[in-house]
Amino acid sequence: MKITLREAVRQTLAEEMRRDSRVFVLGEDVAAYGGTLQVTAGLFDEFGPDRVFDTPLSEVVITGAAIGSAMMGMRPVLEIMFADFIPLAFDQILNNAAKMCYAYDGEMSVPMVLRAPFGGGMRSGMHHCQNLEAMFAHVPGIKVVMPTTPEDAKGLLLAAIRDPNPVIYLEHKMLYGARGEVPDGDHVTPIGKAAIRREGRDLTIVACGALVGKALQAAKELEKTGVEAEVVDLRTISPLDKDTILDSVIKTSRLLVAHEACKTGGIGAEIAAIVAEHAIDALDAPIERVAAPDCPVPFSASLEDAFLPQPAQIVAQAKRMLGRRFA
Amino acid sequence: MKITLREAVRQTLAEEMRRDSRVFVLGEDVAAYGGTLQVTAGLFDEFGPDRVFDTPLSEVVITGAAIGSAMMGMRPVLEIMFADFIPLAFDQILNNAAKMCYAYDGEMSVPMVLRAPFGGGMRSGMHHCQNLEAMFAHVPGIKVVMPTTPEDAKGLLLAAIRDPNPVIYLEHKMLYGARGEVPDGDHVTPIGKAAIRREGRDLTIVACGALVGKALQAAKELEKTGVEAEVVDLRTISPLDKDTILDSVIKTSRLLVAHEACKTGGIGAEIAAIVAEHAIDALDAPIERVAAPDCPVPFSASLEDAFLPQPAQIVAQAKRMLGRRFA
Amino acid sequence: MEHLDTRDLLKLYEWMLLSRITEERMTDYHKHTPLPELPHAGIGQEAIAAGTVLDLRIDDQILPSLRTRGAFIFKGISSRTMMAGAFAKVTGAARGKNTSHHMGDPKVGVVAGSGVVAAHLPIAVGVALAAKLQKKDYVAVAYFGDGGSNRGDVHESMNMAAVMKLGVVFVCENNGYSISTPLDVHCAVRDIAVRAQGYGMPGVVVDGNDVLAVLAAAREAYARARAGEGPTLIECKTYRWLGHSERDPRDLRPAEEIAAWREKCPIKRLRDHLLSNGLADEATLDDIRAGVAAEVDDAIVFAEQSPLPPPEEAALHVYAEPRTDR
Amino acid sequence: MEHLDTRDLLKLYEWMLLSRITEERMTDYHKHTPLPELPHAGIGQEAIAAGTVLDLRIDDQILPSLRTRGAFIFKGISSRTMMAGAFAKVTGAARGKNTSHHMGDPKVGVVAGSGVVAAHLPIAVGVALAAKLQKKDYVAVAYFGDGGSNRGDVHESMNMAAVMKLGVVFVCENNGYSISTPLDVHCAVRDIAVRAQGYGMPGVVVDGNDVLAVLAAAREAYARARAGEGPTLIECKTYRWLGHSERDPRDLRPAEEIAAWREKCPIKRLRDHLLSNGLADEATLDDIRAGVAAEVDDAIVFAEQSPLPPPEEAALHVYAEPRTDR
Ligand SMILES: Cc1ncc(C[n+]2csc(CCOP(=O)(O)OP(=O)(O)O)c2C)c(N)n1
Ligand SMILES: Cc1ncc(C[n+]2csc(CCOP(=O)(O)OP(=O)(O)O)c2C)c(N)n1
Ligand SMILES: [Mg+2]
Ligand SMILES: [Mg+2]
Repeated sequence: MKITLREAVRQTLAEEMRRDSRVFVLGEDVAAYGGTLQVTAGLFDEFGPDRVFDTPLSEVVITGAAIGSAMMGMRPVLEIMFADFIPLAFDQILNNAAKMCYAYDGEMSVPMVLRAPFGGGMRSGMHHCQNLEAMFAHVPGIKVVMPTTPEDAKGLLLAAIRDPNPVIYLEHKMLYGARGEVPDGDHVTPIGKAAIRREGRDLTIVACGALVGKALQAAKELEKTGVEAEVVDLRTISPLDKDTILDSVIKTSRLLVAHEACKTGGIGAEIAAIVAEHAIDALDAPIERVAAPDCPVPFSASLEDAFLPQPAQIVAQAKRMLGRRFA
Repeated sequence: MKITLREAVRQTLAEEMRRDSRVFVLGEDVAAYGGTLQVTAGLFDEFGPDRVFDTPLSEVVITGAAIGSAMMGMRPVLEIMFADFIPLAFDQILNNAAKMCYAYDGEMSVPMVLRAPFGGGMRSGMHHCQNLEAMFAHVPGIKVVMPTTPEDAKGLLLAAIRDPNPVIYLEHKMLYGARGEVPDGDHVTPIGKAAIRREGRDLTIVACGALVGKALQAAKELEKTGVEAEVVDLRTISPLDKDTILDSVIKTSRLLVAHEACKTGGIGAEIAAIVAEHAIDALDAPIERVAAPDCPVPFSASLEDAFLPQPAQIVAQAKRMLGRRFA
Repeated sequence: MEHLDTRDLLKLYEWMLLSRITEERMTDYHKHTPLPELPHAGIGQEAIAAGTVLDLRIDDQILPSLRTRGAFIFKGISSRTMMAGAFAKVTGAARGKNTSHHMGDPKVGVVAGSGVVAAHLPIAVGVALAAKLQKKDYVAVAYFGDGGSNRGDVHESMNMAAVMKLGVVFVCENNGYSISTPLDVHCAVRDIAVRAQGYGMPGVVVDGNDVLAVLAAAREAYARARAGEGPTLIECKTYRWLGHSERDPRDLRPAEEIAAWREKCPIKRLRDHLLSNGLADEATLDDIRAGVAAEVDDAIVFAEQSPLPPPEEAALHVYAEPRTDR
Repeated sequence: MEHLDTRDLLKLYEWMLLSRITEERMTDYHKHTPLPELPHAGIGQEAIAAGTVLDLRIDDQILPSLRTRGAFIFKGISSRTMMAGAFAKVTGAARGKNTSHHMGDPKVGVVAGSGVVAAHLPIAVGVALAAKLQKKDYVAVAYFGDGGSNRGDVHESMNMAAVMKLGVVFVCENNGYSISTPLDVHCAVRDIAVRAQGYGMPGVVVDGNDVLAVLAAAREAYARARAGEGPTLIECKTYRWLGHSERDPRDLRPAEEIAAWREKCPIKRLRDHLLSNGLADEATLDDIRAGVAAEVDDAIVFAEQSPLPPPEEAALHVYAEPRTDR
């Protein structure tokens, strides 16, 4: 049976809470209300106020509380209402969560999960739409995942909760309604493994979040002109799956990275750098990035649609790259 | 007369405060105490408590106070005691300072400067040594500069104070004692312009902060083996000076980026990506990065020295790159 | 209260109605044609914005919260601009780049807010700091909710404003809920105002549905602020009639509680006061309502007819160009 | 005070001396051979750590500040480890990766701190939350300074601990200065403890140089915390004798102020108490001092002789490996 990504997150939380009594859910309005985007709906009814509870509107302390309780053996799953608010707790993440293991030379760990919806497309304005994953990827000591299918939403959430390290688990708002089959039982998607969503020989498109679907649309479009694009869904932003990326690029000789974050300093830069270091000889074209412009997310639909990277840009960019064919 | 970088910052602040009555200095212990690293020493005596004052230990509100007062026509120069504490105010920077101009469609600006010492080498432990510039460079709406000479310390500080946009001005702690001539008068170093510190034809080393000096040392070492390295000092981290970087790489055909921040997601990634996009055909070797490992900054000297990127690594990496000579 | 003539009272009445009708029309509109800007109506809370804005000068700066819709309009943002903003049209806030919820306008003393709850309080401190450094006496009025009061920014802002004696007036719109979370779940005290003692500034509790009580407290706070005596925290007890937003999946508040508070309508209360004291007759008040309704109708037509912003403007004005005038 | 026998008093005396002599030796040492870890001595403030740690169990967790050197040792970190940490040796904190200032040790209930002032308070809330969820009664004791009290983290932590009735004991070491900034420049109230009212928790002011007063307040707070009645804020008035750190460019504090506080030495005070009440004789106390001095001497030799960490360990243990046991 196909379920939505939102539902996959919800069901997986419930399953893991049943399995492991140390797992609990905290955040603003996550209990009886079920979360602003209804991802935790129903958990309170099943697990009660000791396992699912509302916190004050205090991003710093709720993040610290997740860290501290994780250090004492609990398995907190914290919801930050929108990823745009994670920067409020950035010190806790960067200077506490990420550094604890090292600060104890491995004698301590922080097995927490910070879940947050993110991304544009809902016309919610510059403070509720950002793609901040690249900042988190520059923080050693944490992991960052970004499921794009209900199956991976489950698999990565299980992996994240069971990981002894702090994991930021990012849910793109426009993917909550995405439907797909979800395997029963202990289905774990390993952190650090990308997925090839479509095989192709002419060009590799590495994408994440909302851009995976757009890349697949673009690939379909390109197919009409005889171009076979391979689409790699990162799934994990940190640590990056270098092997899958490099293998694909070595096969196709062309790399286009697509993400919704603004271009400068986005995760596309790191991917380009990895390829330029390890597989430059394999390349037959410049490495290109399709990303949002270096700009806040505008509110109005006409502007937001212009701002968000679209399949047509991927198609056009891919064609330019293949037009060069200088191999 | 040669003065230190610390002294250059101090003198420039004084000069600009004399010239522009809107400029004022705020921060923790910046007044009579002169700042923890003594960068503002003496300003309080000259300008008094209305122009130089101590704040509570409250990084969020002091950053907000700089933003708000800048919006009302003042020219705040805020000291954050160590750059490691900027993440406390990251929401203010990312969601307020950086977005204000856009939020008013250009009808408002935030002419503030946030100064902070940063960087390793002083054995001060994981919370007082970080290089976080790449995170700031991923924030559209702010600028980020990093002087490495007393001359640029003056030039970039004048440019930063006079810029209508928020500028993060980063001072590497190990460079405070660096000496050099500083031009008198209105010496402005334009934001967004890198400097070629050494010309060379064999390889381009793009560096920033403490790595500029280390790159120059490495270049001297390389010279002994007949290798002429060109050393580019970024000076501005955001916006990057693409032209200078590309011109140099097109000339030398090899790029090595050196920075003290950890490798993954550092500014080196963006530089590599720019070159892989715009000058890949010019390259005769993979793009390499010499950077800190993905790890917090360790405390003990033996570990910190191993952690910090050193000239020898640049030399070794450069030799490997030139060994390939497959042009 | 001194210096409060009937004209002022009628203005307050008109303002509150304008806020009310604006939000009623927005939420109604949203039910059939979803607005790009999700309404978060402050219906029931209008007295707070009205009572705090009345005494403000054009150079005073307000920093409203999501819920303080009225404050924008009272301070001088036109109904047309506000409505066009909610419709995300080019004639709205920042040519469609920003929501009307968080818009700013330097011409009328409205400082753009943040979608991050209470993150505008530090900015308010900076505004008041500028006034102090410029030796001027404009004030900064910052609105926030009971939920927002638990953010660290609030603490840092109150402390710094108090110790530096800055002219910030902190207006807490305590409507008893932070989305679905009741006050007693997010905070162990009943009165946010008691926190003022911890900063060494006055903290007062007023009936937030009594516009005259709000006005009186604001007047005192502004006098203090302008005299360089520092900030004040005014806590206004109130209630929102509608859900947190028009996308609220459920309203967990007791129906009787909602009903009881609807009885305490601040507009009806002022109307009764005006009528029973013979300060206005029904006809005058009905005329005012008709005028306000016409203004809102006009704003909606204006918003509907305005174009969307041209897509090519999306990435403009991220950075300010160097200017010589400032 | 009940349950306080002479043995406990002598332990307090020994502890305070141990802290004092450790820091004296560190600062002296630093004068001729700079230590990698810049000393930030808490000399003069020893009664706070001693009085608050005495009643703690091994499973209770402390979260010390930079200034609370004694607390680490009293809770169970050996003098050797502490000193080797200050020397940045492999036998110190985290094999030289961390400073001794901020080290943690799960075996003795010390939680690693942050170089970011007061950023450990949210962690303390999490520790106490875990206790509550685990239905255990261990407590979390978080130390912070008057300067740190103005950080937003403190506000959020106190509010959440209070409303959730978590067993956090907040110990404010109010020494009147935040580096060079006096209390009245960074805060408009004299007693940080008044802020407790704003969170609905008890806030008490004690003489931080009277170890018995500190102990009494801590005992009450721990009883509350263990009983599930929630947090307490204990403000200890004290003073640091030395500069903020051994790299202080200048000490702006009045010489008479420093001199007056040196008179209020907490160790001398307990010594006088012991002697005048006939609870110990000079010889016993001198023996204790000699024992402590020997312990510190040994720690220094140990630290000096320990090797630096092997460079190849620099990037180890950034991430934890999956474990099956937790
Ligand atoms: C920092 C932050 N956290 C969470 C949110 C989501 N959010 C928006 S309004 C709100 C509740 C605010 O409650 P309150 O401050 O009482 O204001 P009210 O809505 O009642 O007027 C929340 C949690 C946000 N915008 N910013
Ligand atoms: C967030 C943050 N800001 C600034 C500093 C630098 N700093 C270290 S200690 C200190 C003063 C702390 O004063 P207080 O809290 O009173 O503690 P005390 O040193 O007096 O014990 C400052 C400003 C820091 N470490 N963290
Ligand atoms: Mg509320
Ligand atoms: Mg202090």
